Amino acid sequence: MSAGAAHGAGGVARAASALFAADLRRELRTGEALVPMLMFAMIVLVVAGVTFNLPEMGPDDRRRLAPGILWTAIAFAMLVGQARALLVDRDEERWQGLLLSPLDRTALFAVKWLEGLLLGLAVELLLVPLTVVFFDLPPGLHWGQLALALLLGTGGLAALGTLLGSLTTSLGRGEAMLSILVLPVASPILIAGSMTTAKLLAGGTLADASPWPAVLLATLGLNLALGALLFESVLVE
Amino acid sequence: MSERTSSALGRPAAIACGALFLAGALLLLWGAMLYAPTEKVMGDVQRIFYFHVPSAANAMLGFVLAGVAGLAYLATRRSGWDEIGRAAVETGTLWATIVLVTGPIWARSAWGTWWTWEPRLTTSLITWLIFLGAMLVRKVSHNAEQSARLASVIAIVGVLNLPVVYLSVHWWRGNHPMIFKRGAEGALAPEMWTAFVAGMIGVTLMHVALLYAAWRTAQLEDAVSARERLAEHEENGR
Amino acid sequence: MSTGAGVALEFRSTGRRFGAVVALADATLTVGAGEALLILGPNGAGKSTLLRLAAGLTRPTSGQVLVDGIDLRGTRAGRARAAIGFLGHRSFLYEHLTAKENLELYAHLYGVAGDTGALAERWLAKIGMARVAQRTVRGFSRGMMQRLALARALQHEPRLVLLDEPTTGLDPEGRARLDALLDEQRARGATLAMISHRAEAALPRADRVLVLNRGRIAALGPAAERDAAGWTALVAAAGTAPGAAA
Amino acid sequence: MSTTMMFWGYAAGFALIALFVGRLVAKNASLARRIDALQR
Repeated sequence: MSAGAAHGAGGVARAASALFAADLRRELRTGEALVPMLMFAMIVLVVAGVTFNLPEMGPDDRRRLAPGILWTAIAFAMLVGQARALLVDRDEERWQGLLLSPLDRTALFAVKWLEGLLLGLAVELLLVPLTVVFFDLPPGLHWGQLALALLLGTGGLAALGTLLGSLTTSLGRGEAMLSILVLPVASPILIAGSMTTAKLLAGGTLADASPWPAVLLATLGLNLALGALLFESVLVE
Repeated sequence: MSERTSSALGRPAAIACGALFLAGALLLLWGAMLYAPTEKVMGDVQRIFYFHVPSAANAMLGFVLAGVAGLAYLATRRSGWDEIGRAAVETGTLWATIVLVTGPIWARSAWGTWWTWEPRLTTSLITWLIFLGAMLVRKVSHNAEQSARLASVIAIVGVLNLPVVYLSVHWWRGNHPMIFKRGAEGALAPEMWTAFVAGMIGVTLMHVALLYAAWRTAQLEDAVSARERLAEHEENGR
Repeated sequence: MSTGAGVALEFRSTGRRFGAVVALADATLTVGAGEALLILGPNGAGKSTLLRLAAGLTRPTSGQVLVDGIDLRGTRAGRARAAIGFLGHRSFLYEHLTAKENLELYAHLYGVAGDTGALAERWLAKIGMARVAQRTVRGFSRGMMQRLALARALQHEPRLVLLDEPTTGLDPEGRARLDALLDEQRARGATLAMISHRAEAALPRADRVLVLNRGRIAALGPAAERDAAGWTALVAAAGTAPGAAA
Repeated sequence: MSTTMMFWGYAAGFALIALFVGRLVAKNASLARRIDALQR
């Protein structure tokens, strides 16, 4: 009942969507986060293909390897993209302007999280088909369920990336520091994501992958809650 | 601040700390080396258990304390809480390191391999990495207030994610038969239980002594840098 | 108690330490609605910290800061922040958005009702930047950024206007526009708290003067008490006095 | 073998503790130096 206070109920949404639109416009004009993310994700796939010697591999081995490589590519691309996006916010000293405004800090976190999530999903739109092609996976998958699993896992990564990314950028350090802080904490997401994806790539369903989809959901909820609660502490001195 | 001797502890406290540490160490070694019987299958290496497991418990204790201190710091912004948090992350990391070193030594002897992706070891490794991050954040910032704030956030995020890390690693490895059940665990001999409890108390006493010393050092560190900043300030004012 | 309707900004034994360094020690201060306060002090006296505390950009380590009677750390802080217009050392502008887009974004963030586009255009004309409304902020000069930041801080008609060295980067024409804007803010009844190192220029628009030194209030009195040279001398004296504070 | 490994386990653990204590002592010594410098 206190949220936003200065805004009416619709006012918070209007302010948040104005911020979202401004960030989107910036991204469309510069491509500063998405372009390096796409490049990075593709490079991870190619490097994996070369180092694991994919052409020599049988279909079973390829299928076993694919989920891990997919999630490695997702995780690192997210780190690169969020570090970029949040670093620009810092360089232009915009955090302060946003904190100054009456916009509720939880709403601020929500907007930045949503942006991270959408960046991740945009990368996956390219990355998943590419993985299927590179790893020569059978196309008969539950695509909708795969999309849901990716959404949950990417959402959890985006929540950690938003909270800890705003922290590393306030230190003036970029991707390396963010990786060090995010990846260990994100290990449940990476385990659950790979396990779920493995089942789905083998033609199974989310139910077959139990309990991993539940872990994805739980980590998403936990990290969103932590982000919303701690975001102000990271940003306000 | 009143005049302090050129040590964080002062002589009486240093002696008390040393005595506490020594008592803890002796209790641990007595239980593990003298009192406990030799385990039939694994032999003497099983005695690492009396050191390894209490170390893991104390690592967790340190990290939970760091998380609580972090929350308190963020709420009050009083550097006293940060001093506790700083000390607790340091000792927690020490015990976690010991877990990671003694674990493989045991594994090498008992199972013939240095590393297994055994759930408890894997969890310890991940935990250790999380809290190294919390220490690293401090090294990176030159602004004491900022590093305190950020280290608090990492400690909280780390501690609250630990249960999920623990559960998921266990489920991940859960389908495999684990050798970690030392014999039938319920059938731990009574002498072994006594030695285990002695180890638990001993390591905790050692931890308390180290934690106190690290805490006082952190306090002294803050006090000294405050006076240095003040002196600097006065020099500039002139 | 002391928080009547007439108080726009109140510090209740507010202190702020950064680690071990005391930036502001136990400040108690009320600024009445419609009043104009000029803040003076040597470098490192805590002026910017005081203003940032008032804007909610820095949290106090002790005491409270109230704006319109609302604690900036409380659950209704959003309502208080809506009443504040703050101009600091940085512009807080989006480099890749145009001047007009920047103003519209901030208008939305502050929940300004009505046509934000028309509002932005009106303000761009006011600061003499109507011509560059559609240009992205990237590449603007320091003075242009400062003008735009000023519009960003004032367009939502804040009841409490906080300005940290607002003349920075402004040319004579920009300073004239700033003076006009300040008069306009006062005319509509806004409360003003302003840091300035140019006492002689800022003094005519101030009701009271606050002198800070080493995080403490060294003097607080009616602006008319001294002339500009007198206040400047007081600041200089505070800067050299051996820590009466410590 | 088993006994040697046990020895190394305890030795490594206590070596780590010694390292920690050593670092703490060194830090205290350096803090003491800084205090002395301040008082001069």
